[in-house]
This record gives sequence, structure tokens and C-alpha cells, in this order.
Amino acid sequence: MVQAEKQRDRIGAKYGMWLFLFTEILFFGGMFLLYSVYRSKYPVEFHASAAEENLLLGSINTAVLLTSSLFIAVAISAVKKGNYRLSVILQGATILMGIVFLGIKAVEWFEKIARGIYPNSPVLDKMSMGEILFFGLYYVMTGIHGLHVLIGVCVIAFMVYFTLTGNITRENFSKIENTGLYWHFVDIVWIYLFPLFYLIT
Amino acid sequence: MESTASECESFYHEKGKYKGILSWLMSTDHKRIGIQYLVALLTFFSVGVMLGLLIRLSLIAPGTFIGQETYNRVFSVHGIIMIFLFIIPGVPVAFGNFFLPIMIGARDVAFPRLNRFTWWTYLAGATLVALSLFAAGGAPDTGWTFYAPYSIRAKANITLAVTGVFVLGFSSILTGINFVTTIHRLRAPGMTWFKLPLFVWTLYATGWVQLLATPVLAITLVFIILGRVFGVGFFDPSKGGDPILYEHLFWTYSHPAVYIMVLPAMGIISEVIPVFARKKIFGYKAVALSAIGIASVGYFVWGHHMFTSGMSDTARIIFSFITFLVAVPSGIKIFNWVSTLYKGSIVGSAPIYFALTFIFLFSIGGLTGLIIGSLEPNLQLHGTYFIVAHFHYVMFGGAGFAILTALHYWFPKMFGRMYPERPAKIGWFILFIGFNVLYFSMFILGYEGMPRRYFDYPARYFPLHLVSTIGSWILAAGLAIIAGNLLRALFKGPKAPADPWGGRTLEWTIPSPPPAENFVETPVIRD
Amino acid sequence: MALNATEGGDHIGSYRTYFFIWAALMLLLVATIVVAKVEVSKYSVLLNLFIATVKAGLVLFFFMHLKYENWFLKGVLFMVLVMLASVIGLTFSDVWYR
Amino acid sequence: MILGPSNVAGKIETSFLIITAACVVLLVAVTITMLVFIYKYNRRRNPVPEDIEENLPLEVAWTVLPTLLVLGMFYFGWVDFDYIRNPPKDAMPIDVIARQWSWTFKYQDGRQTDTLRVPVGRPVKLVMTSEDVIHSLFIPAYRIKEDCVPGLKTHLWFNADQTGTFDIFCTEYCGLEHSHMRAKLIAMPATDFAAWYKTKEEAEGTNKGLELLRTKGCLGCHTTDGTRKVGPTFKGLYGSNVTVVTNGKERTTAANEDYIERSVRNPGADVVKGYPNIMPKIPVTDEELKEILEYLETLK
Ligand code: HEA
Ligand code: HEA
Ligand code: HEC
Ligand code: CUA
Ligand SMILES: [Cu+2]
Repeated sequence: MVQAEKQRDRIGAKYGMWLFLFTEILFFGGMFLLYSVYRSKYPVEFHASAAEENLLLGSINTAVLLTSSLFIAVAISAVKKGNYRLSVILQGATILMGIVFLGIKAVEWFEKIARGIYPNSPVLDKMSMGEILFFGLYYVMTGIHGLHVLIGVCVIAFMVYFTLTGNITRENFSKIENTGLYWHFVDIVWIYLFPLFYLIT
Repeated sequence: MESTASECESFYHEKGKYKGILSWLMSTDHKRIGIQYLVALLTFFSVGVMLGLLIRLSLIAPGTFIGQETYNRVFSVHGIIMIFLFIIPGVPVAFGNFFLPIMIGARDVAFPRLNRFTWWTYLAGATLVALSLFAAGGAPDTGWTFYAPYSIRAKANITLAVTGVFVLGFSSILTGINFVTTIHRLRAPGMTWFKLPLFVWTLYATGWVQLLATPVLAITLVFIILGRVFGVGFFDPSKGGDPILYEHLFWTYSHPAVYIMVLPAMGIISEVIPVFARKKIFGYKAVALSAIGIASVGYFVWGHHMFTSGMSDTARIIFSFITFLVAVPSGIKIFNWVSTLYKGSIVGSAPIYFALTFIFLFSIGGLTGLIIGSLEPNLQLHGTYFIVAHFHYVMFGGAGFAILTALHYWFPKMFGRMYPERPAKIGWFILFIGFNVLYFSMFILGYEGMPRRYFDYPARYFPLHLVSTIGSWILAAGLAIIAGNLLRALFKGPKAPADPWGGRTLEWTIPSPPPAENFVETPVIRD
Repeated sequence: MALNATEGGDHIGSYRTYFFIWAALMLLLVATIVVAKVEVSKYSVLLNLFIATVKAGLVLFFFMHLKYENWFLKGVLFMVLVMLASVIGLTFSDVWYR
Repeated sequence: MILGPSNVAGKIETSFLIITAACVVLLVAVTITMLVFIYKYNRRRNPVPEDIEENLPLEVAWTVLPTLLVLGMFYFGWVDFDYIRNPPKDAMPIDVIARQWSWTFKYQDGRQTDTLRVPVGRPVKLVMTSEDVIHSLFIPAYRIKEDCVPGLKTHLWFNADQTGTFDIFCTEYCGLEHSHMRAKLIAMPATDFAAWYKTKEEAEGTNKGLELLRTKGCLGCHTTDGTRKVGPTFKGLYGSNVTVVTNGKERTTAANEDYIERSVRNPGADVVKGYPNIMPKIPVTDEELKEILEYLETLK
């Protein structure tokens, strides 16, 4: 294997990104482990609590995130084809979708908080143990996922800047390609969170 | 230095973008980063050693030197520093950084700037841990395992310490990613997988463990932080949580972590033994693949730390069974090392003294690991000094002695100077005696039922505690001689040739210390 | 080396494929909601997770180009998932039999 | 088969010795081989090394043989494990409650003690739990231990074969006084035990109040002899003047019945100066409190 040029080992960069995603899988894996154990311990309570989630908002959010994945995928292809204008527009659209997602998430959170349901709240602590755990997991898992979305949005904002300044080109697209991988991964996590919190009723 | 010296200056003199101290702190050169890691590690290590000696001192007369509360904080901090600041990052970040690229014939790691960044994250994490010692509230007093629900209720600065460990974990993950990518992408032409030096193989296996295990620790620590700050009760029984689940998550990381400590250490031994036996390693492929074997089986044995935790009997039997399987690849390594000596022509230099001692001490540590990995004896020995003895034998007798081996073996290459042999061997001898006096008595203590993390104990355990403490002073004397010897050589030692030992790996083909970009021409490996 | 045989990055995904994948994802989204609401059977939980896995697979293989990557990445990804599954499985050997 | 002071002790000892012996043999074999090689193939005696790269049969041998060996060791660790873990149906149950930093043992008839008394020759099953953090009950002489986990019931069982007094240690780190969280196990002849079990009054500690302090775990943190533990001593407390911190302000108050009642019912309200605010709220009924107060009065 030839020693590639130091700065431009695109395949190396991609490997690095995939490796990072593997660590993310296990990071979220820890949470899914907790979820599955507590779900198996308190099936009835989890069942009931999931029914309280706002299915409409959850579904919209899933659609939003899936669409954003389409945008970023096309944006990357556009870079590779040299169509930078289209790429910038679609990256912008991805950011927008990300923000919409976070907005809707915030609405859901605040609606719950307004009802007094949040970790350690007097209302929640009076509920059954299964419910305490369900909502605890809900906040932690969607919260950490939301944090990932937020980071993604920021990173894509940088990519827009790089595309505009010519730092990302059809020859040198590692950065945006890796950003895309990250964004899709965040999408995949949500693909699982959605049924676990909204559908399993 | 030898002939090539004139064309390429050593990396110590490299003229970079920055001047003075910044030329170190901002450098992305893997060798400079490696040296900086080494300095940081040894600094924390000496703090850890002091605390260890303090533990021993306190144990011969509980209450005379330090109080109960202080004792609890001291052993916790001793554990946290030794594990998270010293021995887990240890070999990879110091020696791995310095030698991995050279050994595979590369100019640097795959992501040099990321490498720089990990050093800073390491320092940030270490700083947070250090802060937790001094901030109001007091140093953590949970033990290095942070068991819930105690760690969620205790009043000390646990949040701070845990955040620090989280950051350190992040640094460890990034190092893993960097190394794995480097080994995949930057091997010199002709450097096929089965021509890789064995040290590189172990770093590769370690890299994967860092990558796949550390995130589990990260999320576990996040749960602890959330529990303390927001009252999320995942491990709090009054909120339905299950404290045993914390133990599962913690050990899912922390058992593989013991292989992060020992695998690269084994790599060092695999390098040193053939060089000083002046022949090739016996069963190269078996040694290389057993590293992968240890890494992958080691992922599934974490439950052996929980045999008396209230875990189901079914799980205990499964975990004990898998635990025994880990011994097989470790055994393969030991057997191949010993066979390498066969028909060799052994040169008795300091590095091989340490390396062979590693084999002996690690075997004791590992074999006692099997005793406590058995279902019945564990009922007796868990939570006693037997465990303390086991892990000091593997961590310090194993990984620690490998670091000493590496320090002596690579000292000429890293610093361009030779050290005198005699004091090194005298130091080795005292260290060896002190080590066994210190820790072997702990096996007996543990067998007799002395619990660990005990500030105070029934009088019948006193004699052995005293023996152990005396051992700790002998040990410290040995270490002082070794450290003094190396420190003196650093400034006064004669210049080292490119290849003082007759080593066969690539680092010995370049001058000591290596030039900035390692190789003038990318080496091509042939048979 | 075999590692270099094909590399996903060289592949330029066509807009059309992406669009179809997106459409499929949307359909699966509708499907999963229907499955959950209609409560086809007591296995709807499993069915939902299965649908999620299909969705994740589509994203992985097409959006993330895994289809065009070499065996190494696919193999390692598989290994990671098996590892995670085993960790969960081993934990359940405690949780279920306690 | 080795015998011990209880049925399980000998079994565990046997398994320990078998496995340890195997390990020692291995260690000695490896070490001696190593030493012989170092001696024979040292540079002076064998100046010319000879490269031997591989030997497949050997490699296979030391993969397969150790595998069989460790399976054997695993087996010896396992043989009696199921016996040790599964108490017989007729075992006498005793509830164990662990808390920071004391033990309470509850017998079937509701009787509570801080010393575990068991009859020789009869299986005993300990059903254990904790009120706060994780503890672990360890009887070194019997070579068994098991964690006491809050929110969970764990168990141990044994059949005492010899009379005697043995240590009980807490072996899971549980905070400040972990190393003093000890108790005694007294294995007594069955007849003595029956006699003791029948007497409602505690033989040595005839005082009801003292008995309560002991079983409620107060004596885990307080003493009655004037020495300082985690909390202030009870000696001379009643009727004295104490300096306490209330809502961050220091004040001096008389230690009368009201004060002590408040201290027990709501420990965080007045915190004695110089002590940490860690006393837990331990449920105490009014009668019990009265007994305690009566006893404290005698400690003047
Ligand atoms: C470097 C670190 C390191 C390493 C390498 C190991 C290696 C092993 N450890 Fe250890 N261990 C620790 C660090 C380490 N450990 C620490 C820190 C703790 C305590 C944590 C805490 O609670 O604070 C611990 C605790 C610990 C426990 C839990 C005890 C308890 O708390 O109840 C157990 C139980 O099974 C165990 C087992 C093993 C085994 C089977 C190995 C095996 O990998 C060993 C394999 C090696 C050999 C077997 C020896 C060499 C081989 C031969 C000589 C060949 C011939 C032998 C055969 C084929 C049988 N360890
Ligand atoms: C790498 C890990 C490491 C090392 C090196 C040490 C070193 C020492 N340890 Fe240990 N120890 C732990 C990790 C380590 N420890 C852990 C994880 C715990 C558990 C904490 C807990 O319960 O939470 C523990 C707990 C522990 C206890 C039990 C406390 C208790 O349960 O109450 C004791 C008691 O004596 C002890 C003593 C010592 C002593 C005297 C030393 C030393 O001071 C001995 C002196 C050391 C040397 C002389 C140096 C050896 C040289 C090298 C490693 C190479 C470096 C080379 C150079 C600097 C040149 N330690
Ligand atoms: C975990 C340790 C702990 C336990 C168990 C405990 N205490 Fe305390 N106790 C303390 C501490 C520490 C203080 C001093 C700080 C304070 O006042 O809160 C204290 C203070 C007191 C005081 C006030 C003493 C004074 O000098 O003014 C009384 C009375 C008291 N405890 C009674 C009890 C009784 C009765 C029990 C058992 C039912 C009990 N304690 C159990 C730790 C404990
Ligand atoms: Cu209770 Cu330690
Ligand atoms: Cu382990």
C-alpha cells in the first residue's frame, strides 16, 4: 500500500469517519441496552407511556430527518459533479431541516415540561417506576440525539462556508462526504428512536 | 551518531512554524507528541506512586498518618490516576505515537492534527481530574469504579472527576481511530500484514478495543453525570433503576480496558525478546493473531467482576466459562516467548531483564486471574486483597514492567543517548524483590479474608500488612535508582549509535534520535 | 491490496436513485405507523423494528454508499453490530434469569 | 474433600486448592523452562543463534492442551457451585438489612439483632437487601459473600458445622465507615440457639433502648462510650448543651427530648457543629423513640 500524500488521503479520512461512527454505534448502544432492559422489566408502563407521546409530531420529525438525508446525499453528489450552487442550496436546506427538527423536538419537550414531566420533577416522581424510567430514557436519548443533530447543523454550516470559498471541490470533497456520513448516521439513530418511543404502544 | 547524521538533523532540532516551547506544544510531529505524552504520563505516574506509598504507610498504623476520610479519597485517586491517566493511555500514546509510524515506514500518523488534538484533550481531562482533587467538596471517594448508587449520592467532587474521565475517554477513542487508520493506510510498500512488527499488531488490536469499548464507558459516565445533576434515576432503585446494570455497563468497558493496558505491553515484549535472543520470534503468526484473539474474546468476559453482585447464576456460569477462554491466547504468547529463547544467543542487557521479569510476573498475575475467574473461589476472594494483588501483578508487574522494558530498550532511539547498564540492573533487582514482597503478601492477606478498600482492619492482619509496606519501600528504592539512572543518562550519557542492540525493525535503520520526517526515502520492504 | 479494490467515494450517487430511496423511506414510514396503529398482531413491535432495520439498511447502503464499499468496511460494520448484540444478549443472561 | 467450619467452606477450599495447584504447576513449568533456556542459550554458552520460525505441531499442542486444561479448571470451579447457590427448601430464613454502616438481622418471628446467631447443623438462608447503597456480606471463615443491593433481594446459605464466633465484613465499598461495617456471626449448638431464640429479652443487652439503637443501626455511627465516630457520641448527650447549625446559622441549644426527637425525625434540621450532614432518616415509632430516650437519659 502506497504512502498517500499526507493531507489528501481521502480513503484514510473516510475510514477514520467510519471508525468514529462505530464508536457512536456503541455509544448509543449503551442507551439502547438500558432501554431494552427496562422495557423488558416494565412492559406495561412503557406501553402506556409511549401512548402519551405525540405521534403526529414524531412522524413529521421522522419525515423531516429522512428528507434532510436526501438533501445532503444529493448535495454531495452535486459537489462531485461540480455543481456547487445546487450543493450549497441543498446543504442550506439540510440545515433548515435540522433546525425544524430541533424546533419540533423543543415543542414536544416544552409541552411535557409544562405538564411537569421532567427528570426529578415532583409530578414524575409520583408516577410508577416504569414511567419514571420511560420518560428519563425519553429525555436522555432524544436529548443526546438532539445534541448530535445540533452538532451536525453546525458542521454543515461550516461545509457551506467551505463550498462557497472553494475549499471543497470536486477533487477535494472528503470533508463534506464525511459530514454526510455523520448526518446519515444521526438519521439512522432516529429511525430506531421513533418506533421505540412513539410506536410501541 | 553515524554517517547519515549530516543530511538530516534530529527531530529535536526541527525548525517548524513556532519557536521555543510552542514548537513543542503546537507540533504535529508524532515523535514530539509522543515525548510530551511520556512526560505527562510520568508526572501523573509519580503522583500515583506517592499516593500508593501513602496507602501503604497508612495501613501499618490506621489513623496515625491520615484519617479515614482521607484514606478513602487517597485510594480512589490512586486508582483513578493509575488507571485513567497512566496505564490506559500509557503505552499507545507514548511509545505507540513515537514508534508506530516509524515501524511501518511512514512519516507520521494518518491524522497528525487529530493526534495533537488528543494530547490537548488528554491534558484537559487530566486537568479536570486534578481540579476535582482540590475544589471544595473534596476529592472523589468512590473508588475508581464509581459504583452507583453511591457515586450518585456521595457529596465529593464526583461530577468533576467523572467529566474528566469522560474527556480522557474521548482522547483515547480518537487515538484508537488514528492508529487503526494509520496501520491500514500508511504502511510502506511491501509492508504486508504479516510483515508488520508485533508491536504494531498489538497496537492494532488495542486500537480496536479503544474504539469499541470506550464509548460504552462514555455513555455510562454520562448517566452518572445526569443522575447527579438532573436526578435522572437510571441506577436508583427508588426510581425503578437497577444498580447492577451500572456494573454491567461499567465493566463492559473496564474489562476490555485491561487489555488496552496489557496488549501493547505484550507487543513491547514481543519486540524485545527476539532482539536480545538474537533470532526471530518463534511462531510470529500465532503471536500476532493471539493479540486479536485476546482483544475479541476479552470483550465478552466483563461479568467476572460481578460474580457476587447479585447477578443471575446463569450469567455467572457463562461469564466464568468465557473468562477461561481468554487464558488460551495469553498462554500462546507466553509459550512462544519462552520458545524464542530456545537455541538463541541471549545478550544480557537491561531490557531483557525487564522483559523476562514481565513474563514471570504477568504469569503470576494472569494465573491468579484464573483462580478468581473460577466460580467458587471467587465467592471467597472477590473484594479482598487477593484481587488487589492480582491486578497489581498484571498491571504493574505486566504493563508497568513493559513500560520499563520499553524505556530502556528505546531510550537510545528516543533520546539519542546510552545509559549505563549496571545501575539499571541493580535497580531492576531491588525493584523485583520489593515488588514481590509488596504484592505477594497481599495474596495471602486476601486469602485470609482481608477486604480491600479497608482503612482499618482486625489486628490479625497486621504482620502481613507490615511486610507489604516494607516491600513498598524497597520497591520505591529500586524505582528511584532506575529513574535516577535514566535521568542522568538523559544529560550525561554517551551518544547512541543508530542501532545499539542489533534490532531488525525499521526504527533501527534511521539515526538516533530520528530526523524530523523519519525517512529520507520511503523504505521498501523486501524479504 | 484487496482493500483498494473498490472505494465507495469514487461512486457518484445519481440523483434519481437517491430520490427513489427517499420515496421508499417515506413509504416505510407510513407502513410502520400503520402497523403500529392497526395492531396487526402482537408481533407489531418486532415488525416495527424490522421496518426500522430496513430503513436503516437503505440509508446505510445507498445514502452512505456502503453498497459500493469494499468487504472490509462491510465486514467490520457487521462485526460491530454482532458485538453490540452479544453485549446486550449477555446482559440479558443476567436480567432474565435473575 | 476438605472440611471447614461450614458445609460450603470446605467445598470452596477444595476447589480453590485444585485450581491453584494447577496454576502453580503451570507457573513452575514456564519459569523453569525459561530459566533453563536463559542459562543454556546465553551468549557465552551458545554464541551462534539458530533461527527456528515455526513448529506447527507445537503451536497446535499449546493451543489445544491449555484449552482442555482451562476447561478442566472451569469445571472444578463449577462442580459445587450449584449446590452452594441453591439453598435447601427447609433452610431457616433470616433477613439481612444492610445500611451505612451497620447490619440488622431479622428472624422469622420479627426479632432483630446486630449479631448473627445461627444453630449448628441446620441450613440457614440469608435473604439480603440494602437500604441505601451497595454493601456486601462476607463471612471469611465460610468463604462466601454476596452483595446487598438496594431494591433487590439476594441470598446466601450455609450450614454451620462447628460452633464459634466469626467475623462478618462488608466487602463492597459503601462510603466513609466501610471498614468498620463489621459484625459477628455466632454459630451455637442447636439447643443453645433454641434457648436463645425463645427468650424475648436479649441476654446481654437487657436494655430495650440499647437494643433498639443497635438494631436500627444508630450504633453504626454513634457510640455510647464517649468516643467519636461518624456522629457525636451519645454519652453525656442528654441534658447537655450542643452547638448546632440551623439553616446555616450557629446556635446553642439544650439537648432535651424535643431536640433529640427532632434530630432523629428530621436529621438535616439541626446539624451538630463539626459533623457532616449525613445522618439518614431512619423510621422510628413513638414507643421506640421513648425507649431510646429513656436509655439515652441513663448515659448522662
Ligand atoms: C492489565 C490489566 C489486567 C489483565 C491483563 C488482567 C487479566 C485477567 N484478569 Fe484481571 N483484573 C484487573 C486487571 C487485569 N486483569 C483489574 C484492575 C481488576 C480489578 C478491578 C477492580 O475491581 O478494581 C481485575 C479483576 C479481575 C477479576 C475480578 C475479581 C473480582 O473482583 O471478583 C477477575 C475474575 O475473573 C479477573 C480475571 C482475569 C483473567 C482471567 C485475566 C486473563 O486475561 C489472564 C490471562 C493470563 C494468563 C492465564 C497467564 C499467562 C499464561 C500462561 C502462563 C500460560 C498457561 C496458562 C494456561 C493456559 C491456563 N481479573
Ligand atoms: C498501573 C496501576 C497501578 C500501579 C502502578 C499501582 C501502584 C501501587 N499501588 Fe495500587 N492500585 C491501583 C493501580 C495501581 N497501583 C488500582 C486501580 C487500585 C484500586 C483502587 C480502588 O480500589 O478503587 C489500587 C489500589 C491499591 C491498594 C489497595 C487499597 C485498598 O483497597 O484499600 C494498595 C494498598 O496497598 C495499593 C498500593 C500500591 C503501591 C504501594 C503502589 C506503588 O506506589 C508502587 C510503586 C511503584 C513503582 C515503584 C513504579 C513501577 C514502575 C512502573 C509502573 C514503570 C514506570 C517507570 C518509570 C517511572 C521509570 N494500590
Ligand atoms: C449514617 C450515620 C448515622 C446513623 C445511621 C445515625 N446517625 Fe445520628 N447522627 C449522625 C451524624 C453525622 C450526626 C451529627 C450531624 C447531625 O446532627 O445531623 C448525628 C446526630 C444525631 C443526634 C444529635 C446528637 C448531638 O450530639 O446533638 C442524635 C440524637 C442522633 N443522631 C440520634 C440517632 C439515632 C437515634 C439513630 C438511629 C435511629 C441515628 N442517630 C442514626 C449520623 C448517623
Ligand atoms: Cu457497607 Cu461497605
Ligand atoms: Cu476483568
